[in-house]
Amino acid sequence: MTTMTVGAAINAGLRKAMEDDDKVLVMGEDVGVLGGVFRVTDGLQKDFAEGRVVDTPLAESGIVGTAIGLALRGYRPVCEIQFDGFVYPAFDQIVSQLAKMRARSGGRLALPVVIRIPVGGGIGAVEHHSESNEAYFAHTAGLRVVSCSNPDDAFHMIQQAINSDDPVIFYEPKRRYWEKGEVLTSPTRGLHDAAVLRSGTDCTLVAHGPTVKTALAAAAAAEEDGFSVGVVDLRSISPLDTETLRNEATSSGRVVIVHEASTFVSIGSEIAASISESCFYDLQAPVLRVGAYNMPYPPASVEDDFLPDVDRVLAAVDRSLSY
Amino acid sequence: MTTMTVGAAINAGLRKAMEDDDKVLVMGEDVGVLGGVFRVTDGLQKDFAEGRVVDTPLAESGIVGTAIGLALRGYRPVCEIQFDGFVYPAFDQIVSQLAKMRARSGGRLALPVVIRIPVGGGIGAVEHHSESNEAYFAHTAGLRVVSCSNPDDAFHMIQQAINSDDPVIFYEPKRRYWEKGEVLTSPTRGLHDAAVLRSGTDCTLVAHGPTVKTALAAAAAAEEDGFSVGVVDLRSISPLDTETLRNEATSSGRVVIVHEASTFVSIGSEIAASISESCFYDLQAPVLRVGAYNMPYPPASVEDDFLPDVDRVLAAVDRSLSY
Amino acid sequence: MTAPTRLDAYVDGPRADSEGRPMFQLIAPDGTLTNAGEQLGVSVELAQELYSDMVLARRLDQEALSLQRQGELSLWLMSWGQEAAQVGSIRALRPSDMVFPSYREHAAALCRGISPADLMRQWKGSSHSGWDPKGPRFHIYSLVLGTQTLHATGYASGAVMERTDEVVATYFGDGAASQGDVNEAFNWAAAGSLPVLFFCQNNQWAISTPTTIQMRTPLHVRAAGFGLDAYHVDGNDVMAVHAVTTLATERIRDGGGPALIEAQTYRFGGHSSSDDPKRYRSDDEVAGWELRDPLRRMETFLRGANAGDEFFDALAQEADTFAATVREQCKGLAGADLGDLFDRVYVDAHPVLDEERLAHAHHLTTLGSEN
Amino acid sequence: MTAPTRLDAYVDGPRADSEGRPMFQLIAPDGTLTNAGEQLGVSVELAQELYSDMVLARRLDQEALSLQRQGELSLWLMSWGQEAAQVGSIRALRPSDMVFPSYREHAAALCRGISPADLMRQWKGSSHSGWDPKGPRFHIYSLVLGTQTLHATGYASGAVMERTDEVVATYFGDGAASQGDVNEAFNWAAAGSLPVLFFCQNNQWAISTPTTIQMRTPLHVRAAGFGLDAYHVDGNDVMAVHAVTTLATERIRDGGGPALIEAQTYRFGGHSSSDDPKRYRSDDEVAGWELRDPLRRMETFLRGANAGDEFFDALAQEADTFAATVREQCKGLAGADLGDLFDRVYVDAHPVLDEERLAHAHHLTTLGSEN
Ligand SMILES: Cc1ncc(C[n+]2csc(CCOP(=O)(O)OP(=O)(O)O)c2C)c(N)n1
Ligand SMILES: Cc1ncc(C[n+]2csc(CCOP(=O)(O)OP(=O)(O)O)c2C)c(N)n1
Ligand SMILES: [Mg+2]
Ligand SMILES: [Mg+2]
Repeated sequence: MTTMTVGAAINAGLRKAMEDDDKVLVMGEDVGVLGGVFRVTDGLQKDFAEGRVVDTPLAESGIVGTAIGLALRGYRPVCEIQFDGFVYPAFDQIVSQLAKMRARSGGRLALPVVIRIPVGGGIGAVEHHSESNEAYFAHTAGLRVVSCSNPDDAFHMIQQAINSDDPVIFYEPKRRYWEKGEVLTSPTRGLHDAAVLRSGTDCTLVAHGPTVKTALAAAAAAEEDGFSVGVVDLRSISPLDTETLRNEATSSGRVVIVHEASTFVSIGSEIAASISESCFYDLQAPVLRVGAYNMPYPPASVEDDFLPDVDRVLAAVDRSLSY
Repeated sequence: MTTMTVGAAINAGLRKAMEDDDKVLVMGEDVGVLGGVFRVTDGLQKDFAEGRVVDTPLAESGIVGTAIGLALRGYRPVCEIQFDGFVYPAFDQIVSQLAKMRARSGGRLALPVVIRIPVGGGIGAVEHHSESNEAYFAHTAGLRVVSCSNPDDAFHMIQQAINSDDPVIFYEPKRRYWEKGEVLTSPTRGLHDAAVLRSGTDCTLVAHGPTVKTALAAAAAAEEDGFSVGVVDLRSISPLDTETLRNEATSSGRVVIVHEASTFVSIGSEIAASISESCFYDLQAPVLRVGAYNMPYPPASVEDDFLPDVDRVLAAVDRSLSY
Repeated sequence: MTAPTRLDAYVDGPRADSEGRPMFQLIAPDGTLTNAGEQLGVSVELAQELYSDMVLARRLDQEALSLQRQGELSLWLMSWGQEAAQVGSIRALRPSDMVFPSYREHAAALCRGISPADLMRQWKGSSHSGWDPKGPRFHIYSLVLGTQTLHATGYASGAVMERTDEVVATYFGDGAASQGDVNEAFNWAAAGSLPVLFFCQNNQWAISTPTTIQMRTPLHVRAAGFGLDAYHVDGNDVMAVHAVTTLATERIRDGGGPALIEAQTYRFGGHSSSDDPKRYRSDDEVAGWELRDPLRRMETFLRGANAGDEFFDALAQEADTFAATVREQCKGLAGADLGDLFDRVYVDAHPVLDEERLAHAHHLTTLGSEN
Repeated sequence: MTAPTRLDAYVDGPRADSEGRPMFQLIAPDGTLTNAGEQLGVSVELAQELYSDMVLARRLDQEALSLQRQGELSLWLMSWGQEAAQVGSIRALRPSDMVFPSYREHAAALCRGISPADLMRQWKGSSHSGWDPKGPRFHIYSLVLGTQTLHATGYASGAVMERTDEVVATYFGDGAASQGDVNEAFNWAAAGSLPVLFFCQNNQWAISTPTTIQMRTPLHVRAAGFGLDAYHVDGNDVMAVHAVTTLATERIRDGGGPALIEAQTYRFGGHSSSDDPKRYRSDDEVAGWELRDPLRRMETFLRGANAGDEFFDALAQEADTFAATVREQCKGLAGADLGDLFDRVYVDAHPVLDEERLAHAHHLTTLGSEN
């Protein structure tokens, strides 16, 4: 067990995966000498052969498209998209090719490609650098979508994602890159298992990636006011660990989902729909969603107001409890 | 009042819009001499100046990107995407530019661009030609997303979409292009109003575009079995007419959503989440969803099994009634 | 064949001006040798092989089209007219060279040993693709235009890492060349000096859109600008295509980096069995191209070169047998089974699909019991 | 200035080979006239104007960078080193010519009358863009690389429909040139013969990625392949940039179709205020380019051309005043108000946002009452 930041944990996980399997490649814009704009791939090019850590031309469709070609040849490419808002030029390659290749080939081909995306707001960035676009990929059949929230998961989940024979969109919580935590030697959970970080009898918060910390803070605050509020870290967005969600929802009877993305047609919608269906007789209140207002991510000077914070989460918990 | 097909009604609506405003342009692949692969723009290039009906190079990002440039100059471009599965190369221009330009410019710029997309399955087509991708655009703040299901709406909604100063994704139900119906001289509703096609006291079906007909058939079949099942045609997917949905859900107490898209993180998820919240005390059963299985659209030989049909809808109604 | 150094003199040349290079030809439309053909010589044996390939490919088209008319296929996209471009190029590759086709490369696919059944199942709606690419080293068809050029480019970068002397070939059309992906692939392959052969069948049309709307300069001129080794060939002259492809692939194998071949050809039929080309192009234009039919010219050449009736008779018989096979294989194609598909979306288990597989099976049972 | 016919002789030339054309220069790095400069002559008056623009632009960078260090700006992307490329080109356009910049075109923006405040607000996090494009005919910055080149292309097709003699200019970097969108724009503009001027500031780097990774041939060679009228210029020679842009735009206005200018320049600073360029490039490289500093060369030239101390003193004073304005304007920039933004997403009313506006306002009230 060692202590490291989320960013360093992903770096260590990549390194481990590259050591374990020489078919693992890292590719993307500025991932080599620079080590990526967040330094997540720092030192990898130096320590592995250059061909295994590739600075690519500046073209996201090209990154994913060539990664597909490499995967068809037996490699396991890990692509970095520099910022969430720059994944869209690759959308066609992701949605029509990466996601569908196995089905299109009648199950003959597999594309073990990982696409790493630093996601979300909270770092004072300019436009297109703070987006939460999980819903697009979660809605796309053929992909797996995961989201880590802490160093231990960061370290293990990146390796599990690389080991997956299916394509995985791997979200990294940008504003949590520098947060420290303990990393265990072996993984405690599978890639697609949710984690119950705390159990609650009054209400359950469901979060993933950057909002897990917010949810934990809100739960702690609620506890001071005498309420028992649980927190589930989804970890996997597609597939969802519906069993864990159902169990927690059933036992608390109240659920509030917290994510940075806009709520309209979102992961929150899916969880609310699914829990409302599976726990119909057990819910004391409707499932509530706390997320972005349905507008493009605003200028940084207002992002603190915009991002779901403890106050907005607690307000939703109050509302839930009022039913 | 005249009778025409859905395809002809869109053609007539485009013609009317072009006559009314010479800033309206039609552009896309094969929309000129050929009149589009579905002949929706048939005859327009002949009857208007060539510059107003433009056969473009084969590049969807180019189509949307240049339409944005034209809109910045005061035009109202109507872009045709040849098939649903070919919109993804334009995804970045749609999501980062078209949708966000107004917000990015602090409300100074407007982009009155319409993107027409023939959508859905049921015509025995090969891969990429039968997709239902409304959820991607509905999740995108800054866009409006509508879906017509009959000739009257086709005729009026395309004009309303063109008149909108905001960008509109306009879905056309491919397998209904050849169905006939009456077209009134004036529109009966606003672009974003849902239509209650029949009221039901036992259950309400919510559909849009191609599945409206399926829902109506299911409701008729249920009536024969003695159940009063209503049908709401959403018409607008973003924004949703939540008031109408709430009213119908409240009065019947049971809702089943029917769409061709996969259900995971879908329009159905959003409607289920929203109704479950707003009608918490009024629902007799959880909101159920009938949609595609979460796989890429399958080969045509199984599409009849794959598409939500009357049987699957009735099974869901049964399930709803069993609560 | 002649020494490549000799071929160079004919094939290389200026390509920067907007007109581009004249297209290389060995056999003229009337079946006589061109000047280059005279100088370089043409192997009659090879000509017979390639001609046979073309005849079978055309026969597949004819049969498939009539099967479509009979309702046995939902759709068919003809390679009719483009046989020389496809056969000449694929036969110049090594069988070990990987190929990423678009969707009209039936003639090339047949040369790689892909069966008519496997070629037709996609267009019958039985599956989304027909074959396992690993055997024939021929990837499944890509219908989203141009996407396959990036897959080829990535695949080729693997070849460089492994220090093989493979060439990775990719086919695409004049229309597809307007897509961002294709240009990203040109650039990526050029910047990385990757062993990719970009093969454009410029059949003059992208559905109803002529090349004049797609581009200002010939594609081989554009390609040269990216730093690709670029060639211009008469795509209806199978010997010329073969010669140029041989030269281009030799240079690629020698480490020269990627190349592009622009083959001028013509789509004799509609874009697909659903298209009516009379809506957008003139009979005169078609008639003009018919004079340049790749098969007719080779037949005349071969008859002139004394390939006897025996050869043609044997071939005609082979084609008839093949046609019967095509019909039989088509009729034997079964539809898909939705239940099977749930297992073919992901490699590893997936709870959502597992649940849906059960729901679907349950639904079928319920339906069955109701009826 | 000299007659364009004279300039042609220096500017046009072969560009097909992988090396491309030599870059056009009027003033050498040491401030002396080149051979072309001698022959064609250089207007000292124009030189003074352009030099003044450059000095102010550099001053903006210096001030903004130190404001960023003081925490007054979140981020700053410097045009430092690229002043000549920007000033020389924008000043050769007509004020009525629309411009679609990327995100580093502060020097160009200043020439279009955009205030420092408007340039800085985006980097303070106050807004996503600083100005209304209609006045300065300068579109808001585009941060998603290359997207603006298609906007420019569409805008230019409107100019053709309206039969104006506008030129639509768009700026982008060497890295952005690898994007599909940029290549689609080259092709689209060329195929349609649209009045677009593509202006690439090749500053040798895309963050840490050198141009050698982006492309095999110089961009002006690639552009010529698409059928663009392509130019290669020393982007650190403001007079040469001005002359080449003047020639290119005249040809565009004459109906010659789109052009591309590749300006060789250098980003003296990091990619942004957050970047540490020492991680990926050598001090030697930077030192080499410092000898080619666009301002220093013009100062030497102007001193040689007898622009007196008066001119330099007045300019220094203007720059100091300007610097004070920059600081003042920056500190005066207010943050945004989230409440206002709900109205700026759609033109027409939108129920979801209406509801959220109320929810947000309500939330603020509740918070207020709790505290
Ligand atoms: C991205 C994308 N856009 C549109 C289409 C629809 N479409 C299919 S084929 C075709 C024309 C292709 O022309 P070309 O590339 O010249 O190939 P050809 O059909 O002539 O062989 C079009 C527009 C598509 N398949 N993919
Ligand atoms: C589509 C997209 N991908 C990635 C980025 C992140 N990014 C911002 S600037 C930059 C480098 C751009 O280099 P270049 O085009 O040469 O312009 P320069 O910064 O040198 O002016 C990158 C990779 C982006 N803004 N947009
Ligand atoms: Mg073609
Ligand atoms: Mg650069």
